[in-house]
Amino acid sequence: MENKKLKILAFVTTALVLLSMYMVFFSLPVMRSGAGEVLDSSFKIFYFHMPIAITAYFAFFIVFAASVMQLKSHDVKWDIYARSAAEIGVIFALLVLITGSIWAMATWGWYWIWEPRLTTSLALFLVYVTYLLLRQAIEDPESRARLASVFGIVGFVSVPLSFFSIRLWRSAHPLMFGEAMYGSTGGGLEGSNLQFTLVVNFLAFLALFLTLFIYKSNMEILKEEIHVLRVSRR
Amino acid sequence: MIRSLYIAAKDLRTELRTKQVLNSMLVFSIVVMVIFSLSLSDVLSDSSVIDRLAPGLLWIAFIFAGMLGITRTFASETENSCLEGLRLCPVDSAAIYTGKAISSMCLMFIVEIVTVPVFMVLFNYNIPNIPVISIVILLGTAGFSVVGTLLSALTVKTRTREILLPVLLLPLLVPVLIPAVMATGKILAGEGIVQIIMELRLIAVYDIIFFTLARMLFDYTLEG
Amino acid sequence: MIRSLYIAAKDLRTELRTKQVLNSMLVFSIVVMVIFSLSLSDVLSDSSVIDRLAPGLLWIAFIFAGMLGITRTFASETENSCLEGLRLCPVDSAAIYTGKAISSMCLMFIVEIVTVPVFMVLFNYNIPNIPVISIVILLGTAGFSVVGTLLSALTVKTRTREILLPVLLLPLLVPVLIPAVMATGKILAGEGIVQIIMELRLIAVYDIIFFTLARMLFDYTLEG
Amino acid sequence: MGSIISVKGLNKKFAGHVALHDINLNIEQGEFVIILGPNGAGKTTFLKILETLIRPSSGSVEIGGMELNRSALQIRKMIGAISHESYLYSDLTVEENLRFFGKMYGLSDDELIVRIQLLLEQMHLEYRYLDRVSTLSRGMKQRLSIARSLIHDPEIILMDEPYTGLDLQSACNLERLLLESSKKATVLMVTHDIDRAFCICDRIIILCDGTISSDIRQKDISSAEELKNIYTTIFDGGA
Amino acid sequence: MGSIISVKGLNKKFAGHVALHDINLNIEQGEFVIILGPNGAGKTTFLKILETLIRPSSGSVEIGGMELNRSALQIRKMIGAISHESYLYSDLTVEENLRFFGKMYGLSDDELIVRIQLLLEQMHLEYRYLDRVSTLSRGMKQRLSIARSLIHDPEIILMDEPYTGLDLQSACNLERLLLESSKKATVLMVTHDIDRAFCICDRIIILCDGTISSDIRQKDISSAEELKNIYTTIFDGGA
Ligand code: HEM
Ligand SMILES: Nc1ncnc2c1ncn2[C@@H]1O[C@H](COP(=O)(O)OP(=O)(O)OP(=O)(O)O)[C@@H](O)[C@H]1O
Ligand SMILES: Nc1ncnc2c1ncn2[C@@H]1O[C@H](COP(=O)(O)OP(=O)(O)OP(=O)(O)O)[C@@H](O)[C@H]1O
Ligand SMILES: [Mg+2]
Ligand SMILES: [Mg+2]
Repeated sequence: MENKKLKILAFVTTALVLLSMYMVFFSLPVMRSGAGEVLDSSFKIFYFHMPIAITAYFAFFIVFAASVMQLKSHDVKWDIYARSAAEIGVIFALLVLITGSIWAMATWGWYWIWEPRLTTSLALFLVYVTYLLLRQAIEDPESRARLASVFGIVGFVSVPLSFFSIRLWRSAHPLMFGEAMYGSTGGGLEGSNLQFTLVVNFLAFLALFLTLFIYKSNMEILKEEIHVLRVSRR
Repeated sequence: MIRSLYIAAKDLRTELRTKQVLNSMLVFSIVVMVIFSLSLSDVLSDSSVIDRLAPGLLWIAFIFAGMLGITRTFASETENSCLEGLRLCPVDSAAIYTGKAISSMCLMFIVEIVTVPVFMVLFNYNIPNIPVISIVILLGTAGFSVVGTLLSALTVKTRTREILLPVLLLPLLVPVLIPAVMATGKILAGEGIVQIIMELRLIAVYDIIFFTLARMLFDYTLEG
Repeated sequence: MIRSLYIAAKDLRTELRTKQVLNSMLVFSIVVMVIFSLSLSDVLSDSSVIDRLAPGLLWIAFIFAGMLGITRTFASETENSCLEGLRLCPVDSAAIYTGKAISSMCLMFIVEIVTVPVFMVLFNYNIPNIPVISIVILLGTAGFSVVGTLLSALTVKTRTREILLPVLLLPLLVPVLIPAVMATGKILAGEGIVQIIMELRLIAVYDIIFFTLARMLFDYTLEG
Repeated sequence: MGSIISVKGLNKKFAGHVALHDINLNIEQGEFVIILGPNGAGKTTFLKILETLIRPSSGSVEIGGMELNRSALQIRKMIGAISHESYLYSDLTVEENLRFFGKMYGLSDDELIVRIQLLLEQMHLEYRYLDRVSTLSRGMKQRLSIARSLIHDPEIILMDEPYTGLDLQSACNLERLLLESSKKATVLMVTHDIDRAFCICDRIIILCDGTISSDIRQKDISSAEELKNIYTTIFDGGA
Repeated sequence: MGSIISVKGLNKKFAGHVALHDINLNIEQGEFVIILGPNGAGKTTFLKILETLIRPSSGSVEIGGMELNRSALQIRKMIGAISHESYLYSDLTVEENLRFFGKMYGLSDDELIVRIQLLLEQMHLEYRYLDRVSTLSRGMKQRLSIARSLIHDPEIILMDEPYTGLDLQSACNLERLLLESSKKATVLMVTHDIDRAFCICDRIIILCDGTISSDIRQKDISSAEELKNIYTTIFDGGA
């Protein structure tokens, strides 16, 4: 039963990802900037960039929530969720950096500049890389779960920081939605087709994350069971 | 509360007797500045650039010196498993946390009080607005100690703690560091407290959030 | 000699089993770059300045990451007084020294191999002459390990070793650091091996002198 | 139920091992209990659980009628403990160590002066009280550690191999001290020294492979020799 | 002079204290010597000097006919030592610890396999040989530490309170092992356990306040009780 649901989820994910690819590469109309000039096709990467970023935030939120639960209940289950979400989240965060860098190369001519949004996003990525480092450094599973949870809760602080960085400081990184402290507002996406594409991409990456997450945590649960079996046989 | 003061007093007393940590921190903050100036000597001859580098350098010196200090916060408790001994006592872990945070903060302040004048001499700088910059430094340092103490306890039982602590600490400090450097830059450029109110607020919020979180979570770091 | 290889092998094996130190060093070297760039972000937007800052930043990242590694070199021996246990064995202390220097050097090389590409991306750099820069890095790193290992042993018995080591180490490294940064700067500016021969010679001489001295002096550092 | 310590269905698993398995035990106020058992039996683990330093994997422990997890602070106040580690700050002097721990237990300055004076005398450390702990010999550290554990005059004394490193005279001192305190305090002591143990205790618990394999009153056996025989037959049977 | 250890006019001062004062001693090859003495007598300091870990303040020490300072490496090869510290790497497994120290003593791989196998069996640690040292109990660590000290089959065995933490059975094992090795090796053991000591030694040295206050052959006294009496009279006289 469980298995069947999983298969359905995997199938839906594949379909959504394919659909999103199709929409981004073949069915999007030409983008125009506020001034009306045609934007470079590199803008298409936006449809991956932002959903992936938001999904990474979501993954880190799961780490946070699972960490809180772990400390409350001392149940391994939550530890497994936390570490699965963290590992996938780190990959997504890396993808944000990569897509961003590719885009940056196309529009700014550099892979990287040192400005708040990029720096805070890199810091975010590093926080969760160090989260994994911390886990690796602790041998005893019980204290690993406990200490990692503390860090998982504390580390979440860098998520809002990364999100709000373009809204707090004057930044080279563009703002599309919402309003910045220093006045300027994002242009938003004009046209329902563009917005729809973005929504489909969001769903696709969210589904992708969920699928990966469920597979990963199932695998970790199995590992845990094997470990228990091996120990009890000794 | 009284016990956390007592813990802080014990640490500071041990420290002030030998002044080892303090001296090392002082020397280190200066050494860091010198190493930087050397590595970046190519640029430092350029006085327009140096103005813009200065706030960053100052904070880097603080952070690295502080990192040395914070490594010691719990290291002194690991010999003979003293931390376990402390946990045997009927002391609320939040009190232990607060005590440790206070003692590390005090050490850092002392270091900063000495470093700033040295910095002014080394880089021919004149800090225009001492009270305001003190507020920035105070808030920034508080943030540093608050996070540092928690992480110090978090890593104290791992075998590679000397290594793990700086690695975990620095990325988490980014939220304090960015506004602190910005605010310092503005002050050095002659702006007043009104212009940096946003940064100050950010750091203060971070300090408070972290202090509350850390006091709550600290108990879990000591267990087992 | 064979025993020093065995000591190095033990360290590297313990290390490669968990890769803790290695990973931490790697992440740290990147974290250091981030912290620096963040503090200096005001200047880094200026592309003429960035070119002149880059070699310094690269070496600073190496040095701080290396410092983490070198702290571990003897720290792993202090638990349960293992260093004393090692001294019980009929092993020439020069062999212990060489073994430790080798293992720390290996770790640093691995870190550098990963850091350099990251650095190239983050600072939009293109290193024109990989073999020559490798020589510079190799010699510089050797100097670092040679001095670092000696100081690591010197400080291992002091109670504040995590603190004392960096403080002592950095100033002693200045003679390697200056030519290394200069040479790196020249290479990044497109010059060839001929232009940096003087710097290379300086570093090499320093390496040799220090290695010889350290092997001779090492015995004294271990004594009870 | 007047039991001061009451343990029900206690289990402790470490990553690889079961260290304690289904321990049930009641200890009455004022008892002097010796815990014997071979290396790795789980004695230290058991004491550390009572000391609230290790969290049990399952089972319930009540001390002085309070649940271990819920009232850790009150329980800690009741307990004085010696462990394999000395819990001393090597950079503080003998006197500063005692003073610090005394403060942590909430003693006032006046009380402290009296207690420190008394304990230093009892442990024959007066003449070293200004020396830093790092310059003491092993036995002296152990004596100081004992003084540390008794600084707040605890109701429950948990001692893990307290004789370690003590010379003949200090061992006798310790015994005298424990016998005296056991008039009002409850004492649990882990040791491998059956002769010493037999003379001072009321009750002997033998742990083996994480379970209690026997629980004997001292008055039911005639001599240390008999206890030794009981002990060895258990383990020869088991091995 | 057939003495394997010969100490003349040995003094050791620490910052504040005289730890050893004018020690003169000859120990013959194959002797089994017990060193007794109260806490702080200087026993550990004396052994550490023989182990080349502490440099004496003055006086000369020859081991196997070699001057201590000049031939440290050869002397270290002859010595196997147990101290208050375990000298074990907590992050390596039991087997890796032994292998590493074996290598340090220059043993070949083949020799190592045989020695490790043998020592693990003798110390009853075979079943834990893949576990990391940090997961062992205190007594197990002590057993491993003993195995470590014997890995190279040393000619001189220096043991500082080796019974620490050992259970009854392991203590007997250790005694058996030492008696066996003492057929060819010279053993110096510091302990506070007079009963145990008396049964196995040839000679008893009592240290007090850094000087040798008596040096007795075992065959000159009749029982452990007599030895205890001698010991206590010395210190009651002194105190
Ligand atoms: C490595 C470099 C980059 C990183 C790390 C990065 C990071 C992020 C992150 C984390 C978000 C999601 C948070 C949010 O929506 O506020 C985001 C959104 C976005 N990124 Fe980037 N980015 C990078 C480069 C770029 C470049 C070069 C561009 C375009 C020139 C760009 C355009 C956008 C846009 C338009 C959004 C949506 C903003 C909004 O929510 O209003 N990014 N980026
Ligand atoms: N941190 C740990 N991780 C894994 N196993 C552990 C840990 N601590 C103890 N153990 C195991 O639990 C068991 C019980 O250990 P414990 O220290 O309680 O023994 P003990 O009875 O005190 O022995 P000893 O007389 O040697 O001190 C042992 O098998 C030990 O190896
Ligand atoms: N590093 C040191 N600095 C100062 N004094 C020391 C140092 N080490 C030992 N001492 C002193 O030297 C004397 C002898 O110490 P030692 O450790 O040799 O005693 P011991 O006979 O081994 O005692 P124990 O039975 O307690 O182990 C003691 O008074 C001790 O305080
Ligand atoms: Mg034990
Ligand atoms: Mg001793």
